[in-house]
Amino acid sequence: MPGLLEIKNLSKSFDATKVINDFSMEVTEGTLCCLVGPNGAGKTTTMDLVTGRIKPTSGAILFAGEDITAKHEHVIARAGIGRKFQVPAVLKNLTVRQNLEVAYSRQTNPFWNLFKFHKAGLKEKLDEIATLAGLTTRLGEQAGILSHGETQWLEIGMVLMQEPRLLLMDEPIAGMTEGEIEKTARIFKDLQKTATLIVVEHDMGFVREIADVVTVMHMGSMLAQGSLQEIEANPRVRDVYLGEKEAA
Amino acid sequence: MDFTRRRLLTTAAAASAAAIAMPNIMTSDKAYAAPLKKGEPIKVGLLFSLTGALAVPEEDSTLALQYAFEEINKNGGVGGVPVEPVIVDAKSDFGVYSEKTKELILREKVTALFGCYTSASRKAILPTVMQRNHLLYYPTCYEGAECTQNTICTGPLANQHSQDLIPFMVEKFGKKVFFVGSNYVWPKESNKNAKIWLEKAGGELLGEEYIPLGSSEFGPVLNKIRDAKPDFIFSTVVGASDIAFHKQFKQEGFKVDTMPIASLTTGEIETRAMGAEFGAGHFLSAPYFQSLDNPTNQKFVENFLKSKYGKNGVTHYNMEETYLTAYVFKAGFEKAAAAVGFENVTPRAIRDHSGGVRVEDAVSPEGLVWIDENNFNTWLKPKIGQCQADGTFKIVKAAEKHVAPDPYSIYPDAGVCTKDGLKAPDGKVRTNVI
Amino acid sequence: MGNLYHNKTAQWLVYTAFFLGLAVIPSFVSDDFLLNQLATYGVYGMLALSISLCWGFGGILNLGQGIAFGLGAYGMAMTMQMQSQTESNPIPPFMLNNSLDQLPWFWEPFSNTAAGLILSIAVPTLFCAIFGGVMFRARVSGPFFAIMTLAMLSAFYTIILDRQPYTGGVNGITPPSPLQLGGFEIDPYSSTAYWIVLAILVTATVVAKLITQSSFGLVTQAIRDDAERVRFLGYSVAGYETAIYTISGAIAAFAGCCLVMLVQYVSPAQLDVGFSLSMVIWAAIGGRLSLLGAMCGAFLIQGAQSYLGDAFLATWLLILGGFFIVVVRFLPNGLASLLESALGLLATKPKTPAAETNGDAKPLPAE
Amino acid sequence: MDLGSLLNALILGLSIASIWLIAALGLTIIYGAAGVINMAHGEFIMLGAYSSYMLQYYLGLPYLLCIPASFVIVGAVGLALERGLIRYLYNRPLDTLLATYGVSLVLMQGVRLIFGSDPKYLAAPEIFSSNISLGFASISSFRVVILLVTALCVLGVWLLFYKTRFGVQVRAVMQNKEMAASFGINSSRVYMMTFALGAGLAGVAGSLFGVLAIVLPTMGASYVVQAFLMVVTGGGSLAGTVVASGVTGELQSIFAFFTNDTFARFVIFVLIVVFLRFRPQGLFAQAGARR
Repeated sequence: MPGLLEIKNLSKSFDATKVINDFSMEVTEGTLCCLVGPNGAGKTTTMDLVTGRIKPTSGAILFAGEDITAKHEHVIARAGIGRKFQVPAVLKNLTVRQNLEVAYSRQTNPFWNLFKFHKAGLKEKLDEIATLAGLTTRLGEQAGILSHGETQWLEIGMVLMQEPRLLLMDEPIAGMTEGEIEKTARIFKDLQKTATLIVVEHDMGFVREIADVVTVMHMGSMLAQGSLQEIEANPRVRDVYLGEKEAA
Repeated sequence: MDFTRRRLLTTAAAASAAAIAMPNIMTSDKAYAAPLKKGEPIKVGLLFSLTGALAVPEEDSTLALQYAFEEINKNGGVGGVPVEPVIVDAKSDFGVYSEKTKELILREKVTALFGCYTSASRKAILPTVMQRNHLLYYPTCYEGAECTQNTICTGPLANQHSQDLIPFMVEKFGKKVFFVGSNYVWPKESNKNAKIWLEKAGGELLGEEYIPLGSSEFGPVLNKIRDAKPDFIFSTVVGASDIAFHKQFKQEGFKVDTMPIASLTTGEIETRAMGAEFGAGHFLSAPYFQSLDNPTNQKFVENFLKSKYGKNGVTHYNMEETYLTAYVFKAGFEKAAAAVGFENVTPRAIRDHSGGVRVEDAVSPEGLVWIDENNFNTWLKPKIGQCQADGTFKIVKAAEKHVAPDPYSIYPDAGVCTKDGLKAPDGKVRTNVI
Repeated sequence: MGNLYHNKTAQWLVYTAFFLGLAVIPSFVSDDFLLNQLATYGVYGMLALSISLCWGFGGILNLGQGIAFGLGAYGMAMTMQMQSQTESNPIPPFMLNNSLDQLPWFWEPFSNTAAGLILSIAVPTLFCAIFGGVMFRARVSGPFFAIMTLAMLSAFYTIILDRQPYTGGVNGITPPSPLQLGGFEIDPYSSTAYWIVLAILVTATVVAKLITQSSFGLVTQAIRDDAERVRFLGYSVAGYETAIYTISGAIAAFAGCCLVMLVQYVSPAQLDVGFSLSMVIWAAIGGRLSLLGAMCGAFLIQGAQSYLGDAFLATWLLILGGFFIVVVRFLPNGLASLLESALGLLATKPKTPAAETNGDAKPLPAE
Repeated sequence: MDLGSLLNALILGLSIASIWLIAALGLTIIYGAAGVINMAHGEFIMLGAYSSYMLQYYLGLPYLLCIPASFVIVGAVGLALERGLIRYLYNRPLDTLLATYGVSLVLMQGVRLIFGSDPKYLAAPEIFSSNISLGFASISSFRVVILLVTALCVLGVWLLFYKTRFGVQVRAVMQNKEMAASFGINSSRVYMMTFALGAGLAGVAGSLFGVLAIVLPTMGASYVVQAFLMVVTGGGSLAGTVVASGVTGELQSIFAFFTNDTFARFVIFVLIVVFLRFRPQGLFAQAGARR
């Protein structure tokens, strides 16, 4: 059975610099895959490529067997890929409730939405997600005044409101407290029952806790892939990581 | 406002019922000017722009009219009653022209309007003036091709303006001419007339170019003129563009003595703004110049510049034409009052009695003029002046006889403008043709 | 945050009161001039409304609203002009003067009043849909889109000025008699004309208000906030932007028709850059985030221009410009936001969060 | 049509291009470096013309000295404006557009109150009122002056931005304000200086246009839309504006040669819109991050 997401020989250059270099990866449905690698390895660029924010120079991306290479962002999102950004991107001037409501994007056609004032199933879903994200008391606030952690939760909440088949989480736990990190791990594990996740993370502790599969990127290419134990035992990964740490 | 809720509802209901029953409440029979009373001043509206792009010429128009009415009031007023000008600012905005017209007619209930410098603003206010059967004095040259029963014009029409200028220039400088104008109606219509005179004089048209209104880039046009090598240029460029045109003419190396510009617009004001060095040597056709040598004009220039209205230090054709409207109004009003009685004078009555009224040599700085009995434009004598090094104009030719205004001179098929409307060749008469 | 300002019911009540107030004016005002003037303000209100919808709720600053407005106005003027042409006199006089002896093809449909009226709205709306569609697909946004609309406006202005035989050039079109509808002549100074304008204004406002409260409105507000983010939620940003730009253009086209009905005149000045910028000023001063606020801004500025303008003859533009700067600098959401803060201070205990919805406004009626 | 006329049209196109370029140069700097859409740019040009007029009329300063003096005066006005208003609006680009439109209303009406609404006369040395003839081609000497001053200004700006420490700072701030701040660059000061510089360049343009055309309170309005189009088409960079002005200037001259001026303008407006449809980022986009 082919993976839910297949990345085949993906390359991306900006001017003369190759940021992604012949990168291939496959994510099986129902797994939680962690994407790790030193800064500049091309993790976020890969996310950008998958979600259509930038177009690849060559290569193909398949989602559920369908070619989504270089499609528009909204088309890819509608196909079932949700994304949380590295720098939390919420709609700062709208209320928390409105943020979640917008993210509930079952109907995306502008003309239908002109005549829609109540969305079926919204209330239940919104209550559920708000409770999950711990934002029930903050629903009326402007998203712009939330703390960093709350903003992270709101964005995670938004992605969940989208009900995607594949979730891309770019550094979801940055700025969270210990307790929150634990909660996030719990939620991710929960989500895995219904969806597939790719999580970009630096925190190896967190990765250890959640990952089914770990993919290591370096200089725009795949360095290693496998279970956490395999990765930790891989000498090349060690070199790269240690070299990186010393340089920094 | 004090009212009970019930009353409000009933009035609202009654009003809407009335409105639905008679959507066309008003007709032109209603009198829209205040009933005149002997001893009370006659209100007239002065509708010019005092701010914005049109303020340059129109502020002078307001000043000239204020001066004229002060002079008239000092000498006994109109029909024995002083005139009270109501001055508004049209802000160079056609929407405001329209709004102010309504305000003057409907609220101030003036007896006549004096206003506008451009055809566009005139066209913006004419619907109101015509619908209210009111009266507009339009004091500037224009293209004609209009026949309404509610306007009187004292400026030269396109057919009067260039009648002498073109033959004069052809005779003096040569047959080949290039037409340059601003890109709008008046220059194009003026050029159509000019072509007729040019053909009669045996001249040859080498090219015709129109510049966007307000544009100051004359490079391409001057290049075309350089290639065409005409003997003179006939210009209907207006406003700020006109000044840029004269400046660039000289900067591009054109020589005024071999290829002068014969203009319908470049008067004393424009020359001063561009600097006399750029204006000197060019020609202008107009019914009036500040330098006209007659006692009435000398007195007019002296008194006007001395008065508080003469702050801009110059008199020019447009001001003088505006000044004349006050006297045309006086004559028309008095004639109407004699015919129907002072209290019964309406704007329309003034207009109907204005046919043939004269402003005599003793009053008119440009000399005797009178209003045509059919089309209510003005019989006048166009003159040609040449700009001197000091920015004044030297009269080089004055028409022998008065030239008749003919708004449809180049459109004989359209008909003839009569007192009651445009009489088409098939005999049908249409009112208010604009 | 139990701010009454954000209460939907309160908003609708104030809107209703405002329009009821406007509706009864003709019953006590017998001044033809005032009625006509108020109707004209209604047209300006419509324009401010359209800007508020597009800019306040969609985040699209449109400096070229004069295009839709002007095209609507020209359509109406052409319709009215053709009403006064007869069998024996089939061509508008200004065309004869420009040596046209046949009616141009694109004037033909305007001989039929119904077709003319439909075209007056349809053409500008279609233009907005196409222009907006093309621009938004190319992801032209923010200040760039503003400049593009400005360029397009200048292009229209130039071409209307240049094609004198078909458009009347700078003199524009002056239909000699008022609009005839179903055998009735609509006197521009009558309460009928006033109510027609008011009815269109009310309809436009209600439609706009409903749009802002619909799911569509929520998405456009999200786009205003961060268009990039909204794409990843699955919405076609270009589609939404085009739609709201087009709806706003259609309202402006209605305004253009109404204006010509009231003043019987159209000229390229309707497409002047300065006029389109004043629409933005009205909305900005009144409060672009509030439909009613923007409308009141138009009433306020135009009223002041009419009644204070002459008193402060020379300094009027100075005052207007200065006032505008102060509003932009200190009150970016306009005068309506003053009321919002005032009511915010009054609000005591937080109500149920359900009461809060979009950031629409509720300024007091001007009277 | 003969070749000589076409050549003349091409030479004239160069001159038109230089006029557009000098009008847009200040705007480019202000937009490119600070991201401010300055709607008052036209009024800065107008102020330049009026300062030259004032210096000449009241102090009798020779025209060629009026040009740098206008640079200083209008630059100072720009500086004051930046300190008093613009600096509070840097993160609100649409609001700067609106606020500067308010400024333009105030400046226009202010000048009208002081100097009246009638046009003023700005004299240039007699030598500029002639033309230079190169056989079949001919151009007015004043147009050559404009061309030279424009070239000088562009060169100056280029040197300043690419060869000096200040230029490095400006470009650093353009790229990333926070990063630049961490290197000790005072971005507030950089913005202030670029704004003043841009305003000063508008002043230079004004003192040239005053001689070429007319000195009026409303004179700036006709330049601002065109100048914007140059900047946007060019993508906000110096090279972009130079190329955009060059191409549109030539195009305008050639279209005007074959058709007429009004139509030439229309075609150019439409071409620019079409061009930006396919290259919304302009000719040469800024390297600065958009997000």
